Amino acid sequence: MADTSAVSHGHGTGTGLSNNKLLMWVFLGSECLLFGGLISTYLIYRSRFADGPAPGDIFDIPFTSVSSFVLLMSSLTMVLALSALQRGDIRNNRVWLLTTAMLGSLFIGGQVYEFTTFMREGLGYSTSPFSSAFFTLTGFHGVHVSLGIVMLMSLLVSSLRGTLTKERSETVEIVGLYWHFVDVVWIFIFTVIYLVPSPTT
Amino acid sequence: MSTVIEAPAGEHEGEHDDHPTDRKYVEVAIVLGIVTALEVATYFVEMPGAVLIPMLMLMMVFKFFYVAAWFMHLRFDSPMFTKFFVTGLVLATIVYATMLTVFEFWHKG
Amino acid sequence: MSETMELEAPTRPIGVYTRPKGNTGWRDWVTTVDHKKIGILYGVTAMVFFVIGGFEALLIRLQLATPNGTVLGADTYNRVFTMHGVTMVFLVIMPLAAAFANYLLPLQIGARDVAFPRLNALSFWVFLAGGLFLNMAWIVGDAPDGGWFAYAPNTGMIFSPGKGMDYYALGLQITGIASLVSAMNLIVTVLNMRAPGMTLFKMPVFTWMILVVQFLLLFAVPVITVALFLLMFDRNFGANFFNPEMGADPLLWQHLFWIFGHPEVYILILPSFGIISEVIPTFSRKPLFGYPFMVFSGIAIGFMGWGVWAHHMFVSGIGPISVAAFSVSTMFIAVPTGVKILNWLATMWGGRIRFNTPMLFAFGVVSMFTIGGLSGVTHSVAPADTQQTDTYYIVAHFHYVIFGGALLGIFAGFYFWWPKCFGHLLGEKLGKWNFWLMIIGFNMTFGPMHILGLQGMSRRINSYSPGFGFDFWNMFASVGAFVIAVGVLLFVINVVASARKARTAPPVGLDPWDARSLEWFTPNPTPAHNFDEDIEVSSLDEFWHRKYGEDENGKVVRVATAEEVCQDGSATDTHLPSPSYWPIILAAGLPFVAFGLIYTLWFCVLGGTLIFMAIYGWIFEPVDDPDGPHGHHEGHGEDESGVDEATAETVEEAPVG
Amino acid sequence: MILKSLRLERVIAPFIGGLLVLTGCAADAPLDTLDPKGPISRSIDSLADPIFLIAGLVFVIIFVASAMIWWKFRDDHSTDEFPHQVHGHFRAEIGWTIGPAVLMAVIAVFTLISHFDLNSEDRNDLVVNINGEGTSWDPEVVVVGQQWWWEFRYYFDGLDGVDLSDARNLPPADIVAANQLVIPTGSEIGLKIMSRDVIHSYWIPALNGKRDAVPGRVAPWKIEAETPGVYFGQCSEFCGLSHARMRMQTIAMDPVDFQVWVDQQMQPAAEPTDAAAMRGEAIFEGQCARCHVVNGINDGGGADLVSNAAPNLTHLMSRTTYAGGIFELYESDGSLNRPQLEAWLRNAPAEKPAYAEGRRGMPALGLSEDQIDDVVAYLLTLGASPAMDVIAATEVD
Ligand code: HEA
Ligand code: HEA
Ligand code: HEC
Ligand code: CUA
Ligand SMILES: [Cu+2]
Repeated sequence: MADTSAVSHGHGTGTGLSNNKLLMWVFLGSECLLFGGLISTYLIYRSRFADGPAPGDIFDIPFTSVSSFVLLMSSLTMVLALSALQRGDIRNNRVWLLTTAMLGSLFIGGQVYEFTTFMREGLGYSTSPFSSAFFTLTGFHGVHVSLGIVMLMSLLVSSLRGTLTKERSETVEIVGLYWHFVDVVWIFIFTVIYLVPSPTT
Repeated sequence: MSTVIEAPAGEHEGEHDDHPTDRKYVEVAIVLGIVTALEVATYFVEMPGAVLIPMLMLMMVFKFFYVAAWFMHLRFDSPMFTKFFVTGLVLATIVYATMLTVFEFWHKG
Repeated sequence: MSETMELEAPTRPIGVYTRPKGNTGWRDWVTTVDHKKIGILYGVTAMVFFVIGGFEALLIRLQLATPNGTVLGADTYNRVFTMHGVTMVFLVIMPLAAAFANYLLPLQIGARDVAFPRLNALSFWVFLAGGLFLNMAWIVGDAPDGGWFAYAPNTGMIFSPGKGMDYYALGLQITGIASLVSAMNLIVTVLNMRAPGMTLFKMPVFTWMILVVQFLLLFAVPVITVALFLLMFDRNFGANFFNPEMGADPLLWQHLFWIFGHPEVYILILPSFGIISEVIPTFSRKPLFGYPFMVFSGIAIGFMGWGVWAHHMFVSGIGPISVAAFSVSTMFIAVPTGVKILNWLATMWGGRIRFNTPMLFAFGVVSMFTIGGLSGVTHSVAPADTQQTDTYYIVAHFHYVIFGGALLGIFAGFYFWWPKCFGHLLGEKLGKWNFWLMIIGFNMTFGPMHILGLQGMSRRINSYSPGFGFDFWNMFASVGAFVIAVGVLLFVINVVASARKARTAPPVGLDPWDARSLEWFTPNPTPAHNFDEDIEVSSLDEFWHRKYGEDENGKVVRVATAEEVCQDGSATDTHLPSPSYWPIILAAGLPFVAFGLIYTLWFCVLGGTLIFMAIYGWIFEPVDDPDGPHGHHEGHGEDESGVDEATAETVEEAPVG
Repeated sequence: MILKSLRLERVIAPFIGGLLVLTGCAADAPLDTLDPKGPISRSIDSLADPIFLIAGLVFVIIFVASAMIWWKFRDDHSTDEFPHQVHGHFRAEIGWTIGPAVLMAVIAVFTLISHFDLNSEDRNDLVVNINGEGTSWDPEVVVVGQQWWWEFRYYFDGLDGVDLSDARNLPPADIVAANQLVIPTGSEIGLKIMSRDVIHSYWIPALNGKRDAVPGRVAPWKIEAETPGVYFGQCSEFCGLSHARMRMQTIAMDPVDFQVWVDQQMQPAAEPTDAAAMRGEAIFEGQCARCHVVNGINDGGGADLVSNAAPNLTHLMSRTTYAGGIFELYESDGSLNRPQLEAWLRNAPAEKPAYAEGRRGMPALGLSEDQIDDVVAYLLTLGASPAMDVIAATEVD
């Protein structure tokens, strides 16, 4: 989305840093406040479950642990994809990009499953402040992951068309930053929302 | 804000040389996996909150920064990136922690 | 759609992939990525919104001129003051600051353009889309009526069942995207695009203040984004964030809004502080007193602005300890702001001041903002504020800081940089009338509001009864509002008249004010490519220092004329970023998505398609128009490190925020 | 030329004028914030006054400096030499950083002292006679805001056992009044402020600052009046359509009068005897009782409204204003302000904007003129009229 393919590795910029990468980091700084707001909202409302189920009643820790693990490992594959491209190893780059996208999709699949299970157990979006906050927070995260998957797939298409070359590994790096950030947010969410004991009815 | 912007130009040219190897990445991932396993393990072990929560927080913060340092390359990339990210992070933490404090502890009366 | 694109892209770009070439007429304005044109677009649009917001203000004043006013019904009145506040804050002051930032910031750091010219265009069009969308609410007859800070649960579905608050939530969401994108863009620009030799502490104070503002935006906008999302989910998808019946706490909204809202007021004021920090030294013929302190106090204000939000909630019931903490933290904001005021005074002190119109306005800021700041300090005293809050005393405070601080500063900027943008001066005589009418009208309008407020007049009331002692000063204030209107009208007349006069008069020359900073190295008006060649910066106020030196007694002597120092704008081989259709198309998609969320999801499909198209078009767009003229890559800027044909055509992919 | 004559002093004239008026404006401004009528508001005032003064001093300093700059340092074209180029002065900077900081620190100290004092509770029990028995009452009143009027609930057994968690479903109270809070003079009265719908703000400037009524929360607050009188207030948090017409009064009575008032309010409504009033009662039961409570006729139950409550009318006639404290119930001679009351019953939303169709505010009930006369006759039986001096004091004109 940025114009500055020219300055791809930042030679000649004031800081010696690439504009695009700087842009992504600036953006991630901003995202901290976005997720911070959603997480705080959740924390304020976690014990306000009205007549509906409480978080402690319905969270399925083993299941979420697995999907958290999946997302964590997708960070590994992401970084491997980048490292492959930096070596000029286009084939492995594609493999790892695809794997990352698949792991991401698996995570999203898990989330869809979790959401439908919760719905079946009586936790609708409108059930309580807790339910609204929970679905909104994890939903926002899910949307971020999904956007990441779209970006990964675009990279893959680009690679298949032969335009994702070693010289352009920065693009992968930037998508990677985004991906890792989304992962890091989940590390936070997983601990604070799931593992810290939640109120029960 | 001033702290964020001080990186002298062109100092980090060498960044590409000391990128970790894939092997290192896998090791990092294994460590992360183990810590995650430990985190999950707390779920199955009875523990008073006063022990559990600090422990969980510690592990979370560790994972958080471990990913940022290795996978997001903050370890060897320009410190300016770290500064941006950490500024956002610290600001968010302080501001929202204050808000939560106001909500949880100080709202009486 | 995307399918075909992906297949075509690797071959030579054809059709939509070439970048628009038109350099004339409206097409040029629609597709431009030139920061100067975008700045002007921002300025013109914001001034149109200013007239709308001002018209709303006049309606308010008409209604309140007499007790039991009948000009507006209660319902209309509530819509009018809500839209007045929203318009003035989000569609006038913020974009006016963006206008100056866009036009001047690249010039002041000696750059060819901003770091991401297309993103820059996107910011403007998204802002315009948001502004039009918000005002569309008038046309469908359902303007928001919950006040500009939209306290829940009054703005929820039960108490605001109309569509008005949906327009509010979604409209501000859209303008928020604009602010965020432009904040990221300008931060990268300042960090990466400065002229050689320009260290951070050689940057003009205006650039500094804009930089601080971009950081505030960067971190504050996501907070209101969250708040607006929650509100929207409550209203449209049955969420329970602000519904007390389900156990939600309405104070959550207040916290989120004001965590954004207080940094926001510094977002409004700091650009103006930056402007007058350029104007005052120029017209006092002295360097800015205490430059590093001016910079640090600006940064300090930016930081401290994060720790005081709950002073808007002293009576909300957040508990005595919180109130105490926020009361004290608020007080200390007076310190860095005071440093600024006193440094401006010290700059003027001992100067040889030319009171041209820009200087008059800057002088007005120093004195009028002080009044507003001091009433702010009286609010920060929490016990006293329990009597003041939600009265006209608050209305007086914030109009003094916003009108007397932000807006007057922006007018100073207009008069100061008009020749830079348009090649001719605004008329001095009309300018002075403009100034005096505005400042008198302003004091007539808002001065008495201190009295009204302390006499107990609540804000946001569409009528008051006789017998409360409100009658006289309300009438007085209403008359004042029309004096302001005449003042603003004179400005408009001045713009038209001086443009007409400029057609026959000789050009303004290179350096009409004997100015100090980098933007004056270029001819007036600034040529499309900005600088002919890079400027080696060796000191703060580089332009001035090239014109003047010191003799052995330390006296200032002229060493060069402006003609000798300035560039003549004749470079023809510079390579400029090509225009693009995609920013406006992408922006156009957003209101449709918003309409979709309000009315029928089909609009979302339409809007989504536009956005999707635009993003793909954007990504596949070649960096240059391959058919266009190619300069060699000189100077520095985004076009610097040789773009070869292959890179230019490849997919430029970076995550979309 | 006119510009020459527009000097600075003309610009600041409004302020000087304003200050002059400020000092003398109390007489005709019932909401004046600088005219305290009780110890609480007085302590706010005595904190605020010096701060206004300090602010005024800083203002004067800055303006004198500005004026000197304006006259002394303007370019008189006498020379084209540059003035001395001063870049800054470190000690001056430190000075004007520390100076204001110290000043603010001093203000902060006084602010904090006053603030915590204002948020402390210093209530003494009062002895009230309830049903002939002396009862010790911790004087606290529950204040409930709703669109667009206030309710006041007195629980003489104290609030300890009273469940205030749901503002829409409060336990029955000993006295339920609307729009006019009646308190005894000379005692600190605690308030528990809450809301049944959106956020409102309870504010009697002469007695204390304001405090928001936030749905789902109970905000403690307090007021105290020194002398008997009628003190005016205005809802001061924007609460929708008729926010402007959501006013209130506090009527302070000396303890003896207060006891009389309590005795009267504790009585349920008496059955009417006059024929018109009896017809009126029938209409009331048919039309009005679905929202309004008249103790002795219909008790409790929720109103058919979003807020679940309409004013309790048992002692309507004991008030001097109604409908959010905006209409006067009596003429200055003490007779009923009949045209206004009839207009209200004819078409309330025309008198005071409301979303009646959205079940917020009182609807137009389509009563015939005869029915209205009957209802008024009935309403006239509800409660004893207030003292003449209270009626007189309610008139603001
Ligand atoms: C441009 C915007 C702007 C600016 C710069 C400010 C600046 C300040 N504001 Fe203001 N404020 C608003 C815009 C702004 N405000 C708006 C829009 C609202 C209302 C929102 C709404 O409710 O709709 C508001 C409301 C508001 C409130 C809430 C009032 C209420 O609703 O109850 C408070 C309370 O503390 C406050 C305080 C301050 C303070 C202490 C400053 C300080 O930054 C001022 C500092 C400046 C000075 C003090 C003057 C110069 C200093 C000196 C000359 C040095 C010496 C001085 C001393 C030692 C005292 N403001
Ligand atoms: C941000 C900047 C800003 C600016 C510049 C202004 C400018 C003005 N404001 Fe503003 N105002 C706010 C921000 C601003 N306001 C905010 C945030 C609120 C709070 C809203 C809320 O409570 O939610 C508010 C509330 C507010 C109120 C309180 C309403 C209430 O509480 O009930 C009043 C009352 O007098 C008022 C008056 C004015 C006036 C007279 C001007 C004047 O200075 C305007 C001058 C401009 C003009 C007069 C335009 C000139 C027009 C022409 C020359 C052409 C004329 C055109 C035609 C006739 C078609 N404003
Ligand atoms: C649907 C509900 C509803 C019905 C039915 C209704 N009212 Fe009301 N009434 C209200 C509400 C709500 C108010 C408060 C309005 C306000 O102040 O904004 C009110 C206020 C009043 C007041 C002023 C009370 C005060 O102290 O402020 C009177 C008197 C009154 N109503 C009389 C009547 C009579 C008589 C009838 C029947 C003929 C009636 N009302 C029917 C809802 C209702
Ligand atoms: Cu109730 Cu305003
Ligand atoms: Cu503020």
